[in-house]
Amino acid sequence: MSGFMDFLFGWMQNVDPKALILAFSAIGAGFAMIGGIGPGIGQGYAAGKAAEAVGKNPGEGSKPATLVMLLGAAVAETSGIFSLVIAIIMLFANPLVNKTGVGLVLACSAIGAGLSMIAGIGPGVGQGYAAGKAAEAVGNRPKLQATILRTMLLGQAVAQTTGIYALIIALLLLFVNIF
Amino acid sequence: MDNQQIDGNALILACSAIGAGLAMIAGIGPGIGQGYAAGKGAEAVGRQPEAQSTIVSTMLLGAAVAETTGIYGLIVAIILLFANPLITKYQSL
Amino acid sequence: MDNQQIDGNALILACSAIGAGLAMIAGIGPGIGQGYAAGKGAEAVGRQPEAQSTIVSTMLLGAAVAETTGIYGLIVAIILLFANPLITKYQSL
Amino acid sequence: MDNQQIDGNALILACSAIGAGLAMIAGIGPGIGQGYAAGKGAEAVGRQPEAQSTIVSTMLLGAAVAETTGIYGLIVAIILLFANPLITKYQSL
Amino acid sequence: MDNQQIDGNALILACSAIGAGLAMIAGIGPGIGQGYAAGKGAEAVGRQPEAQSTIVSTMLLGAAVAETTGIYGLIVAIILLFANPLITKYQSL
Amino acid sequence: MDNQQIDGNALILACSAIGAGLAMIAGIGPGIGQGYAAGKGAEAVGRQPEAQSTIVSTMLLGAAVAETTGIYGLIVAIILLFANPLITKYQSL
Amino acid sequence: MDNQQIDGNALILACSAIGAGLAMIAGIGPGIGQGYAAGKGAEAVGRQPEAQSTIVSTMLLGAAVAETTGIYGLIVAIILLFANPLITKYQSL
Amino acid sequence: MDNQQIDGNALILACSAIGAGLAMIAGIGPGIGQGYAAGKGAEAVGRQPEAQSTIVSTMLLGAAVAETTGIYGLIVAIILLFANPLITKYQSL
Amino acid sequence: MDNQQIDGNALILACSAIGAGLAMIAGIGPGIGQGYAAGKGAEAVGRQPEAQSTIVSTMLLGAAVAETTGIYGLIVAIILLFANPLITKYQSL
Amino acid sequence: MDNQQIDGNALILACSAIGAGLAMIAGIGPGIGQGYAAGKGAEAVGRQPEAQSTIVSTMLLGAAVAETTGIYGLIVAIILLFANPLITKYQSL
Ligand code: NA
Ligand code: NA
Ligand code: NA
Ligand code: NA
Ligand code: NA
Ligand code: NA
Ligand code: NA
Ligand code: NA
Ligand code: NA
Ligand code: NA
Repeated sequence: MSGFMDFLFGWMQNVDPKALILAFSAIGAGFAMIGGIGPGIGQGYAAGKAAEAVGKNPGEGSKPATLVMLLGAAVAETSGIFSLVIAIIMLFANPLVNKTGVGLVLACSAIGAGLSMIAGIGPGVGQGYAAGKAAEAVGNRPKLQATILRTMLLGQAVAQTTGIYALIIALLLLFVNIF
Repeated sequence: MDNQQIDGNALILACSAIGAGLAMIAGIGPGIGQGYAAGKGAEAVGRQPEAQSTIVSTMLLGAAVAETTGIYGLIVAIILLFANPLITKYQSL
Repeated sequence: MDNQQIDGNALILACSAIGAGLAMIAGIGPGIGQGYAAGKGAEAVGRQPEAQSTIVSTMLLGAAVAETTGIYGLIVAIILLFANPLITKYQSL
Repeated sequence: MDNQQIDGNALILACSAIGAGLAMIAGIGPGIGQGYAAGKGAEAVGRQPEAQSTIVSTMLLGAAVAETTGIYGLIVAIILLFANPLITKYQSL
Repeated sequence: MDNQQIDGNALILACSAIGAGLAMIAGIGPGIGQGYAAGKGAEAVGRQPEAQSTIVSTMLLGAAVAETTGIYGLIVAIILLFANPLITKYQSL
Repeated sequence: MDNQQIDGNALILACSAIGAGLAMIAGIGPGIGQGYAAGKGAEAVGRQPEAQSTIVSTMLLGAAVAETTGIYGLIVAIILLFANPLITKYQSL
Repeated sequence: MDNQQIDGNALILACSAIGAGLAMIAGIGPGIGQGYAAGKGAEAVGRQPEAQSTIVSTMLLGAAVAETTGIYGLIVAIILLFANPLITKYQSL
Repeated sequence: MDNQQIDGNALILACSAIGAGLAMIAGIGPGIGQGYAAGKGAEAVGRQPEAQSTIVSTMLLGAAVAETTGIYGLIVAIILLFANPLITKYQSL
Repeated sequence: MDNQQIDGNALILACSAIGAGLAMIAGIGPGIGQGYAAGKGAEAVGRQPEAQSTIVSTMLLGAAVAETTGIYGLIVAIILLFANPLITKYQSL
Repeated sequence: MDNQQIDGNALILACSAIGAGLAMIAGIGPGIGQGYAAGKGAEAVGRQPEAQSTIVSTMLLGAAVAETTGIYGLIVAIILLFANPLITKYQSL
């Protein structure tokens, strides 16, 4: 076989497996953080909608709109927090390095866990959108705050699921001896 | 711990871990879409509170439809992690 | 079978796992699109509750159309995982 | 055939699996676009129920046009999986 | 020909499979864009049914323009799969 | 020429296939943008059918401008596939 | 220390550079979101100049919330670059 | 020159092909943005045909500004393909 | 120093180049967001020219906030390129 | 210099080509954002032609702000291509 693949696979076999796990954990942590795109977009949308709402109804709409925006944005933050937690686990309390198993498999588990967390973009964007629309609606009709808020939270809960799935897969890859 | 030997099984399992992670990225879609539905639902109940139950049930029906491809991704990831047919195939060769 | 080194079968099956994961990413699309439809549907039934069945059936029809490419991705992933034609080809060479 | 090491055939077939997965990602587009059409269609039939058939047929015509690039991706994936011209080429060299 | 090891031909053909898959990703664009056009077209025919033919022909004209980069991607993929000029070049060196 | 192992020419040509595929991804942009223009054009001719020619010509002018970066990507891909200056450079070293 | 071959320390530090770069990509989100808020804020102060201070303070409050995940990415990158716990761990093994 | 194994020149030129392809991806942006401008321009000339020249010239001015980063990407790709300073640097070491 | 083979220093510096490039991708966000603000600002000054200074200052304030994550990415890239702490760490081991 | 095998210099320069390409991807952002501003500007001058100069100057001011992260990406790419500090660092070790 040619030197190229020999180099590739031979090198993978010669490198210390624990180093490979920790190295790939650095990449996995980086991937995980990309999930943070979601809350950034979503909460920014909520901010814009709330600013618009307080402009339209500065009197009685301002406070409820801001409150709903903050509440909705807090929900939208979750996938960013999930990503951060997974990254911190990989950086500071890496469970893979203590596992028994083939180094390459454990190392790629770190990358898989990080990739999985990218799913968090979705709930972050979507829940932030919901927060913005709810803030707008509450600004227009402050008396309906409870109904609007309930609908927002219900919808946000539904939008959270794929982020939870991703978190579960990441935790499985990091903590459970699957292979 | 002897990790020095990467064999075929190890390579398949390693790439399965990456494949599982990639499959989960599908979850971006339902998250955005259902969040949009949530926002439109909140807006609509604010405008027509008397139609709340119709609005919410339509929103949830649509959101359930939007969930499917996220579930597909989850299923493929679970298959790769727990019932890896590729390893089975490899062992049978 | 001696799996002590990486052979061609292992490489094909390993990359099939990655290919399956990549194919699932298509699911982002239907998730966003159908969620949009859900939101618009919820908005519409709030405005014209009397047209609910027409609105919901149009939403679902459109969502079914939007599902297809997510299904394509799932099918390609399932083929790679369970009926891998690449490994069959390789064995036949 | 002795598959105990990675040969050229294996590398081509392995990368074909990845290529097939990548090609399916095109499906994000029709999924988003057709879902948008579904939402607009649902909104429109709510507003003008009397124009339902015109609205739905325009929505479906537009959605059919939007499907094509997803089909292209599927075709390329199927070619890579089932009628791989690259391995044919390689064998002929 | 003895394919028992990875040679230059195999590497070029393998990467051509990946390149073909990447090229298809361009299809996301027309899918989203034409779906948007479909939605706007459906909305418009609902509002002005008397202008249906003008609306649909404008939608289709615009969608045809939006298709081009998806076709470019398909052409590059087909070239890589069926008329690979890179392998021709390599053979001529 | 003896191609029995991977040489520099093969690596450059192989990566050129990947580069060509990557360059085509630019096509996502014009696809989305021109589809948006198509939708807005369809909406506008529905509202002001008397301005159809002005609307369509503005839409097409704008779409032509939006096409350029997709063409740039295609040109870079064609250069990599058919007139590869990197391999020329390598041969001249 | 013998750097003549790639050792574990080097691999960890090299991948840390890639991880730090990936983590910064999170910054796409706050950039888009806060820009949206800026646009809506500008629109709102134009319409209700008398509410300027309320609008701007709401915009800034929301933007501060939207910044956090960008900060998270920055913190992870800084940890990887300046206080790399992975290399510390590796040294302690 | 004996190219029978991969040398430094080949690696740099091969990665330059990938870098050139990546740089073209920037073209997604102008494609989307200018297409948006095209759509808004078409809408505007439909509403105020008397302002057509002002609208179109503003659209084109804005589109020219939006083109720049696509041009930057093209320039970097052309530098990598035709005037590769990295290989010059390498030769001078 | 004998650079005739790849050593740890080279691997770290090479991956730092990739990390720096990845970090710049964050710039997508501020570009989109600030452009949105620019569009809304232009729209607003057209509607309320008398509020121009308030609108523009709000737009610029919001855009400044939206710039930060792009700056973070630039800072990480500059650290990787000019004050690489990873190579310093490696040298100190 | 004997370049017959891959050395550290080559690896750094090769990855610099990829890093330069990645950095250009930032250009997606300004392209989308400035295109949005162009569209909104065209719309606004159509509605208030008398405010054209104010609208266009606000649009251009906002677009200039949106350009910065694209310029950052270009600068990082140019540094990697023409004044590579990583190779300087490597030579100094
Ligand atoms: Na969900
Ligand atoms: Na679905
Ligand atoms: Na479909
Ligand atoms: Na199409
Ligand atoms: Na086109
Ligand atoms: Na253009
Ligand atoms: Na946040
Ligand atoms: Na620009
Ligand atoms: Na910011
Ligand atoms: Na900027």
